[in-house]
Parts: sequence; structure tokens; C-alpha cells
Amino acid sequence: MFELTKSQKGIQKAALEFVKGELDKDISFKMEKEGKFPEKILRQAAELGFLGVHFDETYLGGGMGQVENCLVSETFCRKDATMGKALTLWGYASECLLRFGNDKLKEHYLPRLLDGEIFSGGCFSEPGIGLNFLSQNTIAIQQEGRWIINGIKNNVMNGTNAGFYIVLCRDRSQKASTDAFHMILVDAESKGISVTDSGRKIGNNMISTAQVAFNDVSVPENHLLGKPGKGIAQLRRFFIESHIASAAQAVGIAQGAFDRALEHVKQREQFGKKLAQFQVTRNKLADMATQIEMSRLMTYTAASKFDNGGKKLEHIAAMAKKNACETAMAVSDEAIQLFGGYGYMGESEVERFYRDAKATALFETPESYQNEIIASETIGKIRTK
Amino acid sequence: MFELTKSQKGIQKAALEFVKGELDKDISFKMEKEGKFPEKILRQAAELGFLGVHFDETYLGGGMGQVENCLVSETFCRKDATMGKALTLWGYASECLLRFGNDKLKEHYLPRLLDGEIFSGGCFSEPGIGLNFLSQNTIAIQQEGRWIINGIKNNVMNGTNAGFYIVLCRDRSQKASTDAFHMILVDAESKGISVTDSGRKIGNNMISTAQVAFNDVSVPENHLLGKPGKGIAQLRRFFIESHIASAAQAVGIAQGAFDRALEHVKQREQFGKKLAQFQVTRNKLADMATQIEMSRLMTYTAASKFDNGGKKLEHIAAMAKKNACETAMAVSDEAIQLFGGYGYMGESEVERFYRDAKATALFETPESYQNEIIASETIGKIRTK
Amino acid sequence: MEIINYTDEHHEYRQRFRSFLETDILPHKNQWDNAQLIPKDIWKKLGKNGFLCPTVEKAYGGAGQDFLYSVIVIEEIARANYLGLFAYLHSEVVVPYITAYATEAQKMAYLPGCVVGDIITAVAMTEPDAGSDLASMVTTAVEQDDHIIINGSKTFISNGVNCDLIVLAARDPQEKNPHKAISLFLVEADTPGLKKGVQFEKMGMHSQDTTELFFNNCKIPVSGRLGPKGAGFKLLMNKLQQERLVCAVSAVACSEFCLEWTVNYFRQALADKSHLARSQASQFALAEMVTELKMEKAFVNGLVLSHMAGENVILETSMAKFSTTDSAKRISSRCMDLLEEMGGIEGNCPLVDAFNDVRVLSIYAGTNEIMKQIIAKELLSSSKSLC
Amino acid sequence: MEIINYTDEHHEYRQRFRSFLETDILPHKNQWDNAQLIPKDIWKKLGKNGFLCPTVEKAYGGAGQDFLYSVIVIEEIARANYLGLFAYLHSEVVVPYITAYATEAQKMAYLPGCVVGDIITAVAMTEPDAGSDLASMVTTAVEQDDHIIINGSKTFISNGVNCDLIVLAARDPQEKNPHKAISLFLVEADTPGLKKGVQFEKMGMHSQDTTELFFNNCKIPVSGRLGPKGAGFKLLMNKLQQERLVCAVSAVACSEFCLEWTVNYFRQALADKSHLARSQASQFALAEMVTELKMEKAFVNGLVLSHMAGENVILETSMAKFSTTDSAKRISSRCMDLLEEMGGIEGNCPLVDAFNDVRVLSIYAGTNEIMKQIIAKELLSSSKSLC
Repeated sequence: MFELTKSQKGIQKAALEFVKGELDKDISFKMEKEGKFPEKILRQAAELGFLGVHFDETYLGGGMGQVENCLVSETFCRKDATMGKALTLWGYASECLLRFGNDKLKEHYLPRLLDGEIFSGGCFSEPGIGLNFLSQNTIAIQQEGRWIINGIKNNVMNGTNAGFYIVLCRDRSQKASTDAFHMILVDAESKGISVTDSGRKIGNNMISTAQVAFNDVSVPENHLLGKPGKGIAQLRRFFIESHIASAAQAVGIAQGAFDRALEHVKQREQFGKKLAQFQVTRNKLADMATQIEMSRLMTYTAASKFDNGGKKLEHIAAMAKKNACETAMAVSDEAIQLFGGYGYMGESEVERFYRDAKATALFETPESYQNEIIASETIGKIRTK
Repeated sequence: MFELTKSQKGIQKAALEFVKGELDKDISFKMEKEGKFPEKILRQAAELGFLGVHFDETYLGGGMGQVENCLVSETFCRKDATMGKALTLWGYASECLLRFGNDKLKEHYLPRLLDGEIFSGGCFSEPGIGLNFLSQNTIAIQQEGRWIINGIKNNVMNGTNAGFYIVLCRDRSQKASTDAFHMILVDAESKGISVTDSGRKIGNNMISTAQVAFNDVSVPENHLLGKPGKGIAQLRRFFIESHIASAAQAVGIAQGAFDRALEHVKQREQFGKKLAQFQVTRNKLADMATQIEMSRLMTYTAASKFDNGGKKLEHIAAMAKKNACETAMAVSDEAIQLFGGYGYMGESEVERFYRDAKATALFETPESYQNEIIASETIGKIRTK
Repeated sequence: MEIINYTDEHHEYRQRFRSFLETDILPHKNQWDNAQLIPKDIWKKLGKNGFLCPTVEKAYGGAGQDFLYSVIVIEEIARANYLGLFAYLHSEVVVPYITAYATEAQKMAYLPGCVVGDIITAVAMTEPDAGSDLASMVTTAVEQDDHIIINGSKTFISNGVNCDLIVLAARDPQEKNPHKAISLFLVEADTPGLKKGVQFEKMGMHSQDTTELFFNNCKIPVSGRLGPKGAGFKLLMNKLQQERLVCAVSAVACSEFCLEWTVNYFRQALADKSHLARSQASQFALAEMVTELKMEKAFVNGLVLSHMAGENVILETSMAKFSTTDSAKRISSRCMDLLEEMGGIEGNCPLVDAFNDVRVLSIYAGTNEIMKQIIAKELLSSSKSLC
Repeated sequence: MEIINYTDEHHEYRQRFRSFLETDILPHKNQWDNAQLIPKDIWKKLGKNGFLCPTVEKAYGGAGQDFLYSVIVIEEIARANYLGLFAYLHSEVVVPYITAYATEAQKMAYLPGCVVGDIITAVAMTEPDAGSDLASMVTTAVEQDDHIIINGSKTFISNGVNCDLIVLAARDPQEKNPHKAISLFLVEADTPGLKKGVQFEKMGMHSQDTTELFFNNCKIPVSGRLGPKGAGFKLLMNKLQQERLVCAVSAVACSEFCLEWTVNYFRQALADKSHLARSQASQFALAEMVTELKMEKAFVNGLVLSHMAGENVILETSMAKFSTTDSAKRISSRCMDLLEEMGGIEGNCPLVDAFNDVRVLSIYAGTNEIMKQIIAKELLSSSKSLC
């Protein structure tokens, strides 16, 4: 049975106090509109230890696990999804460095990252190709002790302001196969990188998304993360963590939208009754609460299995994300409906939860990716003639 | 994180071996069609200790908890839903006796029940009134040290062959309120009981469902279960267990239908490919697997909380049932579709899973009941003017 | 505005068929469900009363009516909640192969019997190892002198026990191109070498007989070929529009039955002040389902008119087929939910039969997945605007 | 068979409006979205070109066209993905109160201006504490000598910044029966005592201005009453059929836009051999959505004809309103899913705007929950057969 430990409850409480004290709705709305990153609050979160709770203490991390990370993400997003996602995704894909990088690289980048000084981005998807790894065209050539990288990646989170990128590259000397890709860390200061901001999005608007082009970008040999040729395997391992984290954000979004809706229906009267007394409202709330409870359970379970070194986690994490995103969409949509006209107005917050839910489903990895992960694990080997 | 213990895994394995060895598809189909109860197999299950695993050993129970009971139910239903439900529901509502009855009553009835000798039924719903307790019209009058019961109950599981009924009765001396109902055990041999079988149903056809009329039925005073006037509260406590058990059956049904469908799509070829290779099939299986995983997690979590004496369980158990029934319907429906024409034929098994899924959703308690339980817990107190 | 304007004659025909169902058919439904067969006499009675093949020309013994008569028969059977009386397969799916492709001699030989119910027809296309995939058909038809020798087996043959005449699809083993290999044949059921298999138990549609057919050196005269040699694939395709359309008409009428019954139940419950009718959630569910039904009905009625006008609406009928059959499944199930435990008891609630019957609609006449595949292919390969 | 048979004149009008949108409107959309206002000049341009109130009689400066002209304007705005150009509220919702209920003098005073866009109208019904519940309205209108004094506030007033004339619903505080207490009034926006509140930020429809209105001893002449005293409730009800119908027409056209755009994107992806177009799941999703769209379109087109024929189809338009608006929401969202991350980027994908705009459709013109309530009530209180 899943039950939070005392220290986990402590983290949750601390995160709640932080967002209650520091996150301001009006400021957040303004920043969302202008597409600005909440840098000041990121620094505060860093100081209080809310960044990278699942990173080693050596690198200024919290030394805890994904469960704790989920609790923080969920609590942040429940209060304010756009800001919550910003404070959670500033270091997107940096787990690749943590899990696969060498000590020197980690020492160089991670403390600054976890201090909120720099950001990180993941370069995994390509225009027109998406996450179909074997079709990808970003190439790395090994040359005089350095990697020379050429290619274009899209949908790069923190693309415009990352301190470093984690880049999936194919070894030109090899044919496309699952063993032909490297995962390489590229410092954003490297020559030959050009970044095009994708502009305003459906949601998640405090974080930039960009297209990043690599034109003869040269990086030192030791910027290879993990073993050569293991890029895809490593990326899939990273996506386990990333799916769990996204699921936690989605659960927070759903819960946040639910909180607002519940408060509203208990106050608002129509036809002489509180909205919360109408059976249809009650059924809607029952559905929403059930969906949230299930998604949360699945997410914590996946996180907990991850922390305990569980195997065969890839599809469980994918299930958690897929489901939590569906929940976040359904619950925030219904929350708008329960608010009526007020729900469509900016100040209601629920419309923004809805848009951030959509962004959570669309960005990071799409549902089609999760479906294939789940299917291949579930179906197993197919014997063909 | 939910993880089965070694002994729980042992139970699961034993149950699996039992159904593999003893449950025969052809016999089961014949019995389902004829609406016969599998009495021989019930006795075998009793001998092997699969009946009432969550009942005290004093009364020949297994001395274990709801988690273990869920594992057995799920495993049984996964192999054969109709028979699985029969072997699980033969003692429907007997938990009321276990939890609230006095020792003398328990000693008298439980060992025979857990031996598979007698059945039990729950008389909770009334024609045209359903589970709207306060409107119910079955009356108990205390008279010369006995209870005299009059009224009609419907949807009584094992109605035609129960050894005893658990009956919710209103005290005539009191106005309808949540404190005005008693829970009374009525021996089926009592005079004044008339039973009308409801006949064939959409599913769950090895178990009878009946209308039971009480006409001046007189039972001894000590057949009152628990405290006088606490009938509704006790019934709600029983429904926690019953919801968890139904959820486990539904999870078994979903998994059973999934198993058959998976086997089929890995073998069946269309247009030169195995069905399992088509993306649409793969997506369907991913959806099905995700739904099952979530429902199972929720069910085990509810069972585990119950076994650990957790509070505030009523809505969690209701969520588990509501969701598992939805899953069972969706998964078995999709399983039929994946089988194509073969899925509509009796021998495919999946059409029966689908019908038993529907029966699980319709009988015992309907979704509207679960929704209200979840809503009232979730919404909490509403302040009205 | 009604989309279809039925004439008085149509209304009269509908009324007459409704009465016929009430007096001559429905009282025996249970019995025939148990027997898993509708007696041949009943087919003859249907025929004699003009309820089979209403559109067959007068020259061949038919009434030469318009297609709306067919629609009426299909609708009334579904509204009587008796999909197991699978007359439309005969009247609107199989017989049309004969009216469209048969030679004059074949027409004279078979159509009058089809109209009066002396000849019950079936179509044999599906094979055990080839469901929706016609190209992988293995039943062979080899020409030998004046005869054709057929070998192979077919499955899921509706009207399989009762049928007297079979429209069979089989391939020429010499022809490698699967689209040119298939021909159609008219095979009389008592032809030596043709054996009917045992009947399938099914989830629903119990009165309707479904079997396998086995052809073992089954020998028919060359004159038994239906349409040109090797044209089978195309001939089958040509008839899909009507097959899918009648399936959709049936599905919509079945949803109508479920909703009509449930709404009436709730009206009564409202009059009786029962708790069921007070449920706002149930009321909303009814509103949603009736809306779904009205939309489908509008769409399908429009297609009926287009079909009668000879338009190519194969894409739209494929849409109607998958959508209305999914909807019938959903509606029969959801109506039952509203009735709670009462909904699941056969004796009290005819929705149980409907639930069991409609589950096959999304599978037969091309699975709903096949429909979507066809629609998507057409949609993406075309450059036409959607609007 | 097309359900609506547009004439050549209709087609020509559609073409002319489409070109007008392309040249005079769409290039400025971003600018007006940012400004959260469409300049009054543009309203005048729309009016001068005959795109406002096409059905107003010639006697009052209108073109006296049939309702299909209104449908064309609504459809083309939605297909241009610009719901924020909320002209139909003026043309088909507010102005009809004037054409139906106004005195000759009122008509002469206002209608010509409405047609040419000199007068932009709004309707003020909703109050902060009374959403869909008209009976709990608190804004008062008290007759005093030759004047009416209005006090209270209204919210969610579309065209709230731009409006020159307001159709206001207010209650007589002396009348206790809420159904007899409400009257309608025509209030000019520059009447002293009427103040426009600040503009609301919204999820979408950014060009469209929404505000609150405050009435503080706002004094209008008695001649400003619209229709009989105390008849407000009934007058409002009478206009709901058209209001819901135009909402449904708009929703369907918006779904059409989303699907048309997405299908074209997939056609291109297919030509480019991109992985997106190879996805069978996406192809099925497109097939499902196009089917949903076609059904709705058939239903709504039928209702347009019924409405034009003067039939009472309030029940059916309520069905269409909730169903098409839910569907537009679903379709805009699901199309985006098919495009994966690309679908969420404003600059690349117009579906983002559509997604943000359509979310209001299931809320305004009576929430979809209110629709279902109305349908269920009618359904259960009637004894009519569904078929």
C-alpha cells in the first residue's frame, strides 16, 4: 500500500508553504502573458532546496528520490501550473547528465544548474521526424578528440536560455540502428549553434521552446554521456524519469483545477441551490476526484518503484504520464464548465490550468510515444512466419 | 509502493493452479446457459481454503485479509468470470454477520457457509426504491422477544438458495432517519418468506437473483446484527468490503478478456500481418493495459488500506469499484472487437466476459450509489444560507 | 422538416408490417430464440405478405416498390427489438446480387422464390483464415468442362441452416492477381459436395442461424456463375454501399427502440414518483442519447435519399455504418445503466436482448475498423475540400 | 443530396464575403487580438458591404435577404478561424429583438444604423450573481413619470466596449412573480448613469470585447421599453431558437475549419512521407472526427431549413447547441494531439486559436448543462414518440 513517509509529508508541507508564500497570482498572469521565466522565484526555490531534490547532495541536490520530486512538482503545479512547470522543467533532461555523465562534467554543470544559475534543454526530437529515433539526422563525427555535430532539433525545452543541451546524435560511421546513437552534452556557448524561439504556445508559457540548429559544433570528447552507441537506451531510461515527472505535474494541474472548481460550486448559487447540491455537479466531482486519485496513485507508484530500483518500469511510467495527462485535461475542462462564464475569463485560473494541461500532453513526449512503449512491453514478442 | 508479500503471491499461485486444474470451459458454458450453480467446485474450493479467506479461522475462514480475498477473486474471474463470481459471491453479505453478529450466530452459520454447505443473500434494495435507504418500507417490530418483519426486497443475490438473509429493516416505532434501521439475520427456513427468482440476467448467471417477500416473518431477538438502529451505518461499512470485492472481480474480468484478446492478436493474421503488428491494435492494447493496471492498483490499495484499519475508506472503495467496472466493460468490449466475428460466438469466452462485466456494474450496488458516496466525501460540508 | 417524406402508401405498409410482427412474429420470439432458428414457414409467410424483397421488379414476382419499403421493413424489425429476424440480409444484401448481376435465366429461376420466401438466400464470403481480408481467400472454383468444382470452407454464414441458395465467392487458383481471381457463383444448398456445419452459439441474435459451409468437390454447372468471370471483387464492392446503409438503418432503429423504451419507462417512473426519474444525471444521459440518435437519424435519412437517387455515397455510408453501430452498442448499454439492476434482468427488460444483439453490428458488414481505414484512405488520397 | 440548396446568389455572396475577410479582415487579426478590440470602422465596413444583418427588411435599410445569408456570414467567419469577430451576436441575436419587438419608431431610429454598422448592439441579461438563472435577476427598472430609472449591474457583455445600443433585461421591483417582472429596454450606450466596466481578459476570442455594465440611476424615456411591459421573460424565450441555432452553425463551421486544416496538413505530410501521416491511429482519428462533423452538419442544416420554415424546433436546436459545441471543443483539441508538439505552437498552428476560442461555445447562449436540462424536461413531460 502506498503511504507517504513522515519526511515525505514534511517535504510536501514545505513545498506548500513555499508556494503559498511566494507565488502571486497577478504576477504570474502577467509573466505568463509576456512569456517570462520566473527567475527570482527559481533562485528562492533553489535556496530552499526545492530544485533537484532527486539529485545527489554532492552537486547541491536534495539527495532524495523521484517520490519527493513528484511531491514538489505536484504541489507547485497545484498552486500555479505555469509557474510550477517552469520551476520543475528549468533543468529538463539534466537527469541524463546526472545518471550517465562523468564526474568532471557533473561537477562543472550540476551545481550551477541546481543553484538556478543555468538551465538545460533536451535535443531529442527533429522536425518532421519527431521521436522516431532511427530516422533522425543529427550526426556526430569523432574527429581529433572532439565531436563535430550537425543537424537540427526541434521542440527543445529551455531552447533559448539553456546553459547546456543534451543532444541525441547518430554516429555517421554506422547505419541507423538502436546502437548507433550517442548522447552528447553540448555547452550552449559553443560556436555554430543557432536557436529559433517557437514563440507563444498553448500553455507552459514561462518556458521557452525552440528549434536548435547545430552547424559544425565542436565539443570535447568527454562530453559523451555514458557509453558510445547507447544514446537511445539512455534516452529511454531518461524518459522513465521524465514521464514520472510530467505525470506528477499533470496530477498537480488536475488537483489545482479541481480545488478551484470545488470552492466555486460550494459558494455559487443557481436556482436557489448551491451548485454543489445538484446531482449532476456531484457526479462530475465524483468523476474528477476518482480520476485524480487514480492518476496520483499510479504516479507515486511509478516513482516509488523507480526509487527502489525496480525493473520493467518503462511502460508503468508511460502509463502514469498518459493517464495523468488525460486526467488533467478532463478535470480542467470540467472545472471551466463548472465555473460557467467566469471559467473562460483569465482571472479564474482554471482556463490556464486547461491550457497547461494541454501543453503537458503535447510537449515533452507525445502520447503516441507512450502508447508504443506500453504496447511493446505488453504485447511482447510476436512470432511471425 | 504496493508490492505483494511472499505469502500473498503464494495464495495467488495456488488460486491459479486451482482454476487451471478444476475449471472446465465447456462445463462452464453449459452451466451458464442453464443457470446452474457450480456446487461441486464450490466444495472443492472450500476444501482448499479458497472460500472466505478474509474470515476468522475460528469459523473455518482463512484468517487473512481483503488483499488475499481480492487476489483469489481476481484470479478466479480471470480464468472464468461467471464461475469466478459464483465462487466469490456464494456468501454475499456474510461479512455483515462476521463483522457485526454475536458469537452464537457466527458459530451457527459461518462454518457451514465457509464449508460451501449454505449460501447467503443480502436484502438491501427495494422495488422502485433501490438503495435509497430512508424511503425503504421493510419494517421490523419488536414483539415478545422476537422481531416480526414485513416487506419486500429485490435484487437479492443467492435469493433462491440462501441459507440466511441479511435484511435491512426500519423500526416502525421510529421515523425514517439514518438511526432508525436495523440489520437483522433471517434464516431462510423461517415461515412467511416467499422468493421469486428474477430469471436469466445479462450475466452472472450461475448465481440466482430474486425478489424476497417477508410476511410476518418472526426471528429471535438475538438475530439483530450489531447495535439497534445502526443498520445503515453497518451496511455502509459492509459496502466498503463489497465494493473492494466487486472491484477485484472486475479487474479479473478485464484481465481475462485481455489475455484472450492478446493471444488472439498475436496469432491472427490479416492483410499479411499479425493483428498485433497494426498500430491501431497496439494502441488499443496499450489503452486496455493501462486501464487494467490502474484499476488493479486502486483495488489493491483500497483492500490494503482496509486490512490496515484505514479510515475514510468508503469513497476509495467506491472509486475502486466504479473504475474497475468501467475498465472491465471497456476492455471486454474491445476484446470482442479484436476477435471480430469470433468474438461474438459463445466459444470465444470474451462475449461472456463482456456480459459478466455488465452484470458486475449493474448488480451489487449501481454506479449512482458509488458516485454519491464519492461526491459526499469529496465535497464535504456545504454551507447554505 | 422531415428529411424523408413518406407517402400514405408507405405509412400503410409500415402499419401493416407492424401488425404482422405483433400477431405473427413476436409471440414466437422466445421459442425461436431457444430453437435458434426461425421456421421456414415463417419466411414464406413474410414473403406471401409482401415483406421480403419489396423492391424486386414485378416481372420477377416482386412488388417493384421503392427502397423506402425496404427501409420500413428494416426499421420495424429493429423497433420490434428482433434483430434475430435477419430478413434484410436476404432481401437487401443477397438478393440484390441476383437482381443486379444475374442472367435473365437465373433471375427467372430464383427471384420469384426469393420474393415469396420459398428460397432463402445467404452469402458466403468470409473464410476461417480470412476475415475482412478478401484477397487472402482460399476457397477455389475450377472450371472443368461444363462444370465448376468448388473446394474450401466458409464461415459465419448467416441464414446458414435455412438457406436454399448461396451467393458464393471463390477464387480461380490459376489467377495470381487476387483482384482478378475471384468470381461469384450461385450454389443451391442441396448440391452434392456442399455440407452445412454445425450451428454457432452466439451472444445474441439467437433466432438467426449461423453456420460454416464446407465445399468438397462441390460441382455446379457453369451457368451457376454470377456475373463475369473474375469480376467477383468488383461486384462485391459495388454492393457495399447498400449493405452498409441497411446496417446503419437497422442500427439507428435499434437505438430508437432502446431509447423509446427507456424514455417511456422514465415517464412512468416520473408518474409513479420513483427515485429513478428524479435523477438529474439520468435525465442528462437521456438528453445526450436522444441527441445522438437524432443526429444519426438525420444523417442516415439523408443517405437513404442519396442512395435512392443513385449517388455514390460509399464514403458517407461507411461513416454511417461505424458510427451508428457504435452508438447502438453504447445506447443499449447506457440505457441499462439508468435502470440500475432492473436493466440487467431479461424478464423485466427487453434491453438485455438489444444489448446482446447489437454487439455484432460493429463487427459484421465489414468491421468498424475496416470502415475507418476506408474513410481515412479516401480522405487523405483525395484533394476535395471537406465543406 | 445536399440538404440545403444554395442558389447562385448565395454562392456569390459567400465568395464575396470570403474575399472581404481575406483582404480586409484577416491581415489585421493579430493586431486586433492584441488590442482586444475590433475598430468601429471595421464594423462600418462590414455593414456598408452588406455583411451585417442581411435579413433586415429593405424598409429599414436592410437587404431583406433570407436566413441563409446569415448562415453564410456565420460559417465564413468560423471557417476563417476568427470567432473573435463576433458579428453574429449583433446581426442574429440582438438586432432580431428589435426587428421582432420594437415599435415602428424604434425600428426607424435604430435598424438602419444597425445594418450599416453605425450602431453596434449588445444584450445585457446575465448578472454577476445570476448566470443562467434569469429569475434571480436583480437589476431594477422603475417607471417614474415619463422615464424609467435603471439600477444594477450586468456582466459578460459581449461587444461591451464597442456597443452603442443595449437590449437590457431588468425587473420591476414591485412585481413578485419573476416571470412577469422582467421587461426589455433599449438603452443607448451614452445614456448618463450607464458606465462600462473594465474589459475582461479571456482565454480566447481576444478581439471580442467583453465588459461589465453598471447602471446607476440610469434614466431612459418610457419609449425605450422594448415590447410589452413584463413580457421580458417570454420575449427572451422566443428568441432562443435562433440564438442556439446560430451558435450551432458557428460551432460546426469551426469544427470544419479545424478538420479541413488538419486533413490538409496530413495530405501534405503524406506527400512528404512524414511519419505523422503513416500513423494508422491518426488516420482513424481523422475518420472518426470527419464522421462526427458530417452528422452534425446534416442535423444542423436540417434545422436551418426548419427554422426558416417557421417551425418550432427549440428542442432540436438545444440538442444541436450542446452537441456541436462539445464537438468543436473535442475536435480542436484532438486535431492538435495528432500534430503532436507542433499542434501547440501558436505561430505554426492556427488550431491553438481555435482551441482557445471554442471553449466558450459550451458556456454561452445557455450552458450545455442548461440545454440538457431543457431537453430532458421536455422529453419526460411529453408523451410523444421519439421516432
